[in-house]
Amino acid sequence: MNLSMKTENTCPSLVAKDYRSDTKPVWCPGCGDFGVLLSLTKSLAELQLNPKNVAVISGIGCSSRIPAYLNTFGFHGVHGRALTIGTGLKVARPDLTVIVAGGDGDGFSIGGNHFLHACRRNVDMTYIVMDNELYGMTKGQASPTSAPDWEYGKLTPGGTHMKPFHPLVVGLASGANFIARVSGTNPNGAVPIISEAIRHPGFSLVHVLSPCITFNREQLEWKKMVRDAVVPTTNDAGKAARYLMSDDGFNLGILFKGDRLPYDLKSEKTVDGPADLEAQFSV
Amino acid sequence: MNLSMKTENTCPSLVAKDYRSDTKPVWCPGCGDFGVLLSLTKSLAELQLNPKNVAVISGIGCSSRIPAYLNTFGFHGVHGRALTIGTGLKVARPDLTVIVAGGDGDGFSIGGNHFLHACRRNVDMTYIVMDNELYGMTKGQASPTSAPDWEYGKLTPGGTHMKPFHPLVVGLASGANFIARVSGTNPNGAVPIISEAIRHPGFSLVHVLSPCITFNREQLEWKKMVRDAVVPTTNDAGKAARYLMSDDGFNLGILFKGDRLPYDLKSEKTVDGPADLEAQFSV
Amino acid sequence: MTEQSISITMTGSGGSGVMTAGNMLLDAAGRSGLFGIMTRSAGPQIRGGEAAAMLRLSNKPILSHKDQFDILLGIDWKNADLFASEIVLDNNSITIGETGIPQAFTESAGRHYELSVAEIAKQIPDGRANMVALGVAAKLISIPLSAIKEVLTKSLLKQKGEGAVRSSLEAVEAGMAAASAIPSIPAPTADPEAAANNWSITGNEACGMGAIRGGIRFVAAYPITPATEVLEWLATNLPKLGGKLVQAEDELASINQAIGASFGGVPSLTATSGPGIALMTESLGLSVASETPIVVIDVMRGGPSTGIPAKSEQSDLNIAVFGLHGDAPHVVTAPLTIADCLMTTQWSVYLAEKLQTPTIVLSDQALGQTRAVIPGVPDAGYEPERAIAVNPDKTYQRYADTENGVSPMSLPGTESGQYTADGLEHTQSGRPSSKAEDHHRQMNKRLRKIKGFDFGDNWAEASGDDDAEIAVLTWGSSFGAISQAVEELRQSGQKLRLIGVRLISPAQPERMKKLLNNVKKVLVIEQNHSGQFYHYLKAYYDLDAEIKSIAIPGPLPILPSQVRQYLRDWSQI
Amino acid sequence: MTEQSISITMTGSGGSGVMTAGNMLLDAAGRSGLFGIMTRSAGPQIRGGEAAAMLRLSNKPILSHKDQFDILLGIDWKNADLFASEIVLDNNSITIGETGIPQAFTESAGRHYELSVAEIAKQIPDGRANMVALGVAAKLISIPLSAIKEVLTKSLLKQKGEGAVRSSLEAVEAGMAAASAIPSIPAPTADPEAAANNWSITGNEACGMGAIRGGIRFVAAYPITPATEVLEWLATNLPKLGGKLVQAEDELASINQAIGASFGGVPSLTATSGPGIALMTESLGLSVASETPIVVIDVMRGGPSTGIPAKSEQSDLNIAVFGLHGDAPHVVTAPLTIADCLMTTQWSVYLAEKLQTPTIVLSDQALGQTRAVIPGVPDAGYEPERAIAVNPDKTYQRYADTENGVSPMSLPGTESGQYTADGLEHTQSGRPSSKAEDHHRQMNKRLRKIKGFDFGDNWAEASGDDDAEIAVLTWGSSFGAISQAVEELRQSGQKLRLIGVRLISPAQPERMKKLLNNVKKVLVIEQNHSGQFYHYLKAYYDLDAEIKSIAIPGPLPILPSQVRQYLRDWSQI
Ligand SMILES: Cc1ncc(C[n+]2csc(CCOP(=O)(O)OP(=O)(O)O)c2C)c(N)n1
Ligand SMILES: Cc1ncc(C[n+]2csc(CCOP(=O)(O)OP(=O)(O)O)c2C)c(N)n1
Ligand code: SF4
Ligand code: SF4
Ligand SMILES: [Mg+2]
Ligand SMILES: [Mg+2]
Repeated sequence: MNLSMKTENTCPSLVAKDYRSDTKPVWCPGCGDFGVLLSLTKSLAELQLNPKNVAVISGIGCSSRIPAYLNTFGFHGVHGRALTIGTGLKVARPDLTVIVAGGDGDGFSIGGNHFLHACRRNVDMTYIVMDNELYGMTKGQASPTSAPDWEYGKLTPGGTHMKPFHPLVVGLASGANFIARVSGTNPNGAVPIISEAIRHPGFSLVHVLSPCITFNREQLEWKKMVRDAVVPTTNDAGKAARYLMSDDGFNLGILFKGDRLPYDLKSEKTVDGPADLEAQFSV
Repeated sequence: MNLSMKTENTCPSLVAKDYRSDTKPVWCPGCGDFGVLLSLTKSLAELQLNPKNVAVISGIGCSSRIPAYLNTFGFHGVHGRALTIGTGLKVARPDLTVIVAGGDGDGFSIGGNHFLHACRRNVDMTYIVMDNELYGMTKGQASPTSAPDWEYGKLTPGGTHMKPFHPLVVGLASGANFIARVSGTNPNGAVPIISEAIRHPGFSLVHVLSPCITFNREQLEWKKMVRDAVVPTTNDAGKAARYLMSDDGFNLGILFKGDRLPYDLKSEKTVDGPADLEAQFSV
Repeated sequence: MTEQSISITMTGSGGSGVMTAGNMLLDAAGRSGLFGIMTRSAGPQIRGGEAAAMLRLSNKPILSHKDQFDILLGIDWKNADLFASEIVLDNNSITIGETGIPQAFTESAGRHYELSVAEIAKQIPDGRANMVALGVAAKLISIPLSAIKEVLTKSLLKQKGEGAVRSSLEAVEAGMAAASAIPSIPAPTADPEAAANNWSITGNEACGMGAIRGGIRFVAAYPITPATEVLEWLATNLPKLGGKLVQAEDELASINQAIGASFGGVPSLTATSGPGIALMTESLGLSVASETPIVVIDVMRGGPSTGIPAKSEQSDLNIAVFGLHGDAPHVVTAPLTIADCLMTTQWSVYLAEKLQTPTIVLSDQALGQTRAVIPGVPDAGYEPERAIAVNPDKTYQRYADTENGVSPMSLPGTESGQYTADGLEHTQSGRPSSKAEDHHRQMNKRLRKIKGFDFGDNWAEASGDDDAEIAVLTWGSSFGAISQAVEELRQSGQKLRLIGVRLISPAQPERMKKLLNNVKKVLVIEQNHSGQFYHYLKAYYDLDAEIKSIAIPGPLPILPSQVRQYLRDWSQI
Repeated sequence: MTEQSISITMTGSGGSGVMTAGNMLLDAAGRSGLFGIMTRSAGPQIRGGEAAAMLRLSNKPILSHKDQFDILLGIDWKNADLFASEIVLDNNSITIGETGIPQAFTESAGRHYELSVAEIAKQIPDGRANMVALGVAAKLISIPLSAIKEVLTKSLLKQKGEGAVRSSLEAVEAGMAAASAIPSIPAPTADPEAAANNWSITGNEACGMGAIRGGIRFVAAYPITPATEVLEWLATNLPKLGGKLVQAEDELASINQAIGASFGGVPSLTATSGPGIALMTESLGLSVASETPIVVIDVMRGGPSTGIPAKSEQSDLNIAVFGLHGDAPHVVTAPLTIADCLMTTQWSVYLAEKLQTPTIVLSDQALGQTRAVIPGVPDAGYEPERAIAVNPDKTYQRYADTENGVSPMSLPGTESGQYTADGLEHTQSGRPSSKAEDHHRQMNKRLRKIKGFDFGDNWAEASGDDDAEIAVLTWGSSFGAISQAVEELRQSGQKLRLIGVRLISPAQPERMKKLLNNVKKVLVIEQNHSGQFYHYLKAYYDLDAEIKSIAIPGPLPILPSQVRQYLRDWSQI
C-alpha cells in the first residue's frame, strides 16, 4: 500500500458519488461499464482515498473513457499504451495511487506487450480490464477474448478461428502477482475485490466481465452465469495455473495473490547537484 | 505438414552445407548462434526441403542475421516484427515452409505482442528463438529473459529486479501448440527436435539456449547444465504447465505437443472476377 | 441540362432511426433516377445518441453539399441544436417538426411547419416516426411511392417480414399525406433511365473495390475510425475472389503482415487512419528499403493524436510524405471524389507494384463515410505489373542497379532465385553493407525509380478556363466543394482554373508548370491548420505565380460559399 | 595563436586493441594540454573485428577531422583496406607498419616506414602490440611519457594490477624507441595549463549531462545504436541525483513512460535513433495534444529503415518536423558540436517544459560517438520553468486559452486540481469535444504558444563576415567540417558568412532575414540525400537570395575540402 493511503491523505467523509465528475458517460444505456464506474467509485470511497492523490490512466475504447467520469486525476492516452503511462507515472511519483483501466482490445490486442511486461515488472498499480470480448468503440470487431466461433465480428465473418486470449492465465504466466475476476454487473461483489487489488502492493490485475449490450446482446446472460469461485485465494502459482487453465471464465474472486515485492528502482541521491558529476569528464 | 514438403519439391540429394549461403557470419567467434545455424541446415537437409520453397524471416539482433547465412529465401525485417512478416507470408503463400528466427530481445521484448498472438493464431510456421538472455547487437543490455540479479546489463546496473520472462510458460498460456527447448551448443540433440517442429502443423516454438560469449561468458556453462527432460512429450496443457512452471530452464526436448488445427482462413473463390462484385452497388 | 438539387437534413435523438430513414430516402432517390449524397453526423454517444442524416439530391452527379439546406425535418428536436453549426439554413429554408424547434434554427430558417411525425406514427399500428418522416421527405422531394416501396421491401422483407413492410409503408403514406399540407418545393427532375447504371457507394467501399480491381489479394486489418469500413467491406468481398483478410493484433502487425504477403508475391494492402499510420512509419521504411510493394490507405480524420475520430481533416499529408526516417522515397496519392476512390486506389496498387515501393492513399472521412449515388465507375484497367525475375541464375541480384531503378524480384518458390530481403543498406545482391558506394547507389536507384517514372495524366485533374489568370489548387475531398464554387463563379463570368492534385508525391513540377502557364495567382485551399499542401508546394514546386494559402482545419467541411468568398477577396487584390 | 593540428589513424584487426590504444592516446594528449577528437570505425563483425581509431589533436578545440590523415599506423594490415574510403592520405602522409600495407594506402601516402609493432611486442614479457603502437604514436606527436604513464595507471592499475601497468609501459617505451628512427613530424604545441579545465567527453555523454543539467529526472530507455550511450550514461548518473531510469520493453513503452512521468510533474526524456523515433510519432502527437512536455533525443544514423546503424547521417529532419499525424506543432532542435550537445539538450528541456510540448533533439552518430577533448562546458543555467497551476479551484481549466497559449498545469496531488489529460480534441477544461470552435481554439492555442515564443539568440550560430555576399547555411554535425572550411577560405581572403541553425522548428524567418541582410547567395549543406533542410527552408523561410543545395548522404563525413570545393564552384557562378 502506498503513501497516499496513509493518514493525512485519507478522506473519510467522501462517498462514492463524490468520486464522480459531472461529465455524462458516452456509453450506451445498459453498458456494463456503468457498473464498473460505480464499483470503482465505491472502492475509492471505501479506501477513503483523496481524489487528488489518485490518477486513473486509460487508452482508447468505450471502456477507456472512464477517467473523465471520475473526480480524480486522469489521463486518456492513446490506444494500447495505458499501462506504460501508468508505469512512468508511478515510478516517478510513488506517492500516488495509480489505477489503469481499459478494454480487452486496448489491453490484450494492441497493448498485449505492455501487459506482459507490466506483469513482470510489478510496478505498484492496479489494472482494471473491462472485458466485453469485442471492440465496442469501433463498432463490433473481434478482440483477443472473443470466442473463436463468434460469427458477428465485422472483420472476421464466420468466426476468428483463434484460441481466445485468457487474460488471467497469461497474466499469471507473465508474473502477475494479484489476479482477480469480478463482474461489472454486480458492483457489490466487485467492490471489496477492487479495493483489495488497490491495496495490494505491486501490479494487480482485475479482470471485469463487462457486457457490451450493443454488439453482443448475449453477454446479458453473463449476469446469470457468474458465480463465486469455489476455491480460496491461493499464493501458489502452480495451483492457480491449474485452476485457471480449466476455468470457464465465470468464476469470480481473488484467484491468485503472491508476495513478490513491487518494482523498486532504488535511487538515493548521492550528490548535491549536476555539477558534482562533472569530475568524471576531467582529462 | 505443408505442401512444399511433399513429393516433387523434396531435395534428397542436398546436405547441410548446401543450405548455407557464402556470406560469412558477423558473429563473434564462439557465439552460440553458429550452432543454431548448423542445426537448422542439418534439419533442412534431413527434411529434404528444397531451399527455394523455404523462407526464413527475422527481425534485428545478432541472432536475426541468420537468414543471410542460408541459401533459402530470407527476409531480415525490422526489430520485433519477424513473426508478423512470417504470418503474412504463410497466409498468402501456404505452399512455402516458413521459419521465423531471432533473439530473445527481438521476440520477447519489442516483439512480445506478436509472440502472444502468433501462439493464439497458430499459423503453420516454426519460431526459433536464440535466447542469450541479453541484447547482443546493442552491446550488452538486459533482455526479458535476463536473470533479475544480472548486474552487467548496461541500462540496469545492479540488476533488472524483474521476474524473467519464461518463454515456454507464456507460450503455452497463449496457446502455442508445439513447445520445445534445444541447446545451440549441441546440434546433434537439436536437429531432430527442430525437424519435428518444422514438420508439426501450426505454430511451433523452439526455444534455443544460445550463449553470448561476449557479453555474458558465464553462459559457456550452459553447455554443461543442459539435460534431456525426464518427462515424455505431453499433449496435456495442464501437465505441461505444471512441468514448465517448475522448470529451471535447462530441460531439453519437446515439452508440449498439442493437436489444435492450424489457422486456416477458408477462402474459396466464388466469383470469376472483380466485375462480379459490382452488383451490390446497384441502386 | 442544368443542375437542380435539393438538400434535406433529418435529425432525431437516440433510437429515432433517423439514419435508416436517411439511407432509405437516398436509396429511393437513386432508384427514381436521381443522384445524391448522404453524410451523417452524430453526438458523442457511442451508439443511439442524437444524429443527423444530411442529404443532397440532384439530377446530376454531385460532389458536395450546398451552402444551405433547403429542408430541416426533425423526427424530434432533442439535442438537435448540437448540429447547429453543421446544418446551415437561410431564409429560403424550411423546417418541419413538432413544437420546440431549437432557436438556432428558428432564427435562420424562413418558414416553419409544425407537424409531429411521432403523433402521426402513433395513429398507425407498429408505426414508426422515422418512416413517417421518410414519407414527409419523399413527398416534398417528389420521390415516387413506388421507389420507397421497393426500398422498404428490399431492406425489411427478409429480415423483418411482411408485417414490417406493411406498417412502414402505411407510415410513409401517412407522412406523405401530412406533407401535402406543405407548399411543394421545386425538386430535381429524376431520369428513371439513369438508375439502371447508377451505384450507391461510400468512399470506403470504393477504396475496397478499387483495391480488388487493382489486384490486391491479401489484406491485413486493424480497425480504426473512419477507415474500418474499407476493411470490413474487404473482409466480406475479398474471400469471394480467393483473397484473404487477416485481423491483426495491431498496426505494427498489420503493415508487416502485408509486407510478408507481398514478399510472397501477393499484392497486399492495409487501411488505417492517423494514429495507425503513425505506428506504421517504421515499417513503411522497411517497405522502401527492402523494395517490397504495399498499399496503405489512410482515411484521414481530425488530428493531432486521437483528435476527432469521426470527422474529416486533410492533415496527414505531412506524415504521409515526410513521416519516414531517413531518405525514403515512396508514392503518395489522394482521391478527389468518392467515385475517384475507385480509380485512385486501383492506380495506387499499380504504382506500388510497378515501383516496388509503398504507396499511401490519402482518403478522408468525408469521402470514406459519405454515401453517394453516382454513375457506375468502369474498371480503369490497371493490373499489377510487378517486375518478376525470370529464370534467375547464380548471377541474380535482387537489388540490381538497373537503368530505371526497378529491379526484378524473385518470388519464393523460384528455382535459383533465393535472396534475403533487407532493411539494412545492402549491395546489389542484398548483402548488408555500410559502404558509401553501396549506400549511394541504392539511394540513387530507389529515388530514380520513382522520380523517373512517367505518372501520366492521372497526376491531377485540371478544368476551367485555359486563359484564366487565377487558379485554385487543391487535393482530397475539398475538391468537391471547390469544384462547385468554381463552376458557380465561372457561370457568373469569372475566368478560373481548377487543379485537383491526385499524385501528392513525388512532386510533378514540370507538369504543374505547363498547367499554370498563364496563371498569375494561385489560391491553395485545403482542410488543415498549417497549410501542409501549400508548404509542400513551396518546397517542391517552383511556382512563378503569387500563391496564397487558405487552410481551414476540420471538423466542418469547407463550403462552396467560403471558397467563393476567398476567390472574390483574392481576385480583388 | 594559430591552429596547429595533427591527424593519426591506427588500424588493427580483431582483438588487436586498437580502440584502447586510440583512447589512451587521446586521453594522454588531453592530459598534456592538447585538444582533440577521436572517431571510430569498425567492420561488420559484432565484436572484435577490424577497427580504426581516427584521431586529430590540436592546440585549439577542433570540430572535425582534416581532409587527410598525417599518419596511418597499422598494428596489423589485415582488412585495413576496408577503411580505405575513410582514411584519406596524400603525399604528405606517412604510413607505419609491418610489410604488406594495402595498395590503397601505398598509392596515396608519401612515405612508408616499416616497423612491426607485433615483433617489438614479442620482445617484452606480456607486451602487447597496441601498447607498442601507442608508444610509436606518442613519440611522433610528442606526447610526453609522463602523460601516457598517468593514463595507463588510471585505466589499468585498479582492474589489472601493477604488472599490467609495468608491461604496458615497457611496450610503450619500446614503441617510442622504435619511432625515434622516423623523422619527427611537426606536432601541435601543448599548453599543460589548459588540461586542468579540459573535458574528455562524447556527444552522447554530453547529451546526458545536458539533460541532467536541464532538470531531467526520469528517463525511459530502449537501446538502439548510436543512441544507447546517452541512456547508459544516464543509467549510472541519473540515480546519483535521485532520478530514475527504467528500461522499457520497446519504444512505444519508453515514450509513454516518459509522458506518464511528466504528467506527474517530473521532467522526462528518452533517447533513440531513426527506427525508434518512427515508432514514437503517435505518442509524440499525444504529448502535443495533451500538452505534456517530454524530450526525445534522436541520435541519427544512416537511413532509411535499419539502414546503416553505426554511421552518421542527417536524414531524420523530415520525420522530426513532419512525422506526426494531424497538425501537431512542437519543437525540434539540433546541436552543432559535441560541446553544444550539452547546451542544446539543456535548452531543449527548458523549451519542452516551458512550452508544454515535445522537443526533439536531433543529434547524430558523428557527434554522439566521437570523443573529444574540449574546454569544460559551463552550465547554461536553464532550469525547468513549467507553468504550474497555483491553488486551482473549481474554475480551473487545464487547457485554458491563455494569451501566450501556455496553460498552467495542475500536478497530481494538487488539491482541487483534478483534470483528465486527453489526446482527443477537447474543451478548455479537457472534456472531449468535436466542435469546430473547440478544435480551432485549441489548434490556435497550441500553435501560438510555440510560434509566439521568443527563442532568443540560441536559435542559430552566426559567424564570419558581416558584409559577405555568400552565406553557408547548415545544421547538425556538418557544422564542424564546414566551420573549418569557411575559416580556411576566409583566411585566404574570401568573404563568407556561416550560419549553423540550432532551432530547426519552429522556423525563424524574421531572424534569418536579418542575418542574411547583404547575402545574395546561400549554399545549404547537409548530410542526407534529398536536401531535407534545403526544402524545409524553401517551405518555411522566404529567402531573397539564390539558394543552392548540397546534400550528400552518409556514411562518410562531409570533409572540409568538399565544402571548399563547393564554395569555390559556387562563388564562380
Ligand atoms: C493506434 C490506434 N489504432 C486503432 C484505433 C481504433 N480503436 C479505438 S478503440 C479500439 C478498440 C477498443 O476495444 P476495447 O479496448 O475492447 O474497448 P471497448 O470499446 O470494447 O470498451 C480501436 C481499435 C485507435 N484509436 N488507435
Ligand atoms: C525499433 C528498434 N529499436 C531498437 C533497435 C536496436 N536493437 C537492435 S538489435 C536489439 C536487441 C537484440 O537483442 P536480441 O533480439 O536478443 O538479439 P541478440 O543480439 O542478443 O542475438 C536492439 C534493441 C532497433 N534496431 N530497432
Ligand atoms: S458499444 Fe458496447 S461497450 Fe461501447 S458503450 Fe455501447 S454497450 Fe458499452
Ligand atoms: S555479441 Fe554475443 S550474441 Fe552477438 S555475435 Fe557476439 S557472442 Fe553472439
Ligand atoms: Mg472491448
Ligand atoms: Mg539476445
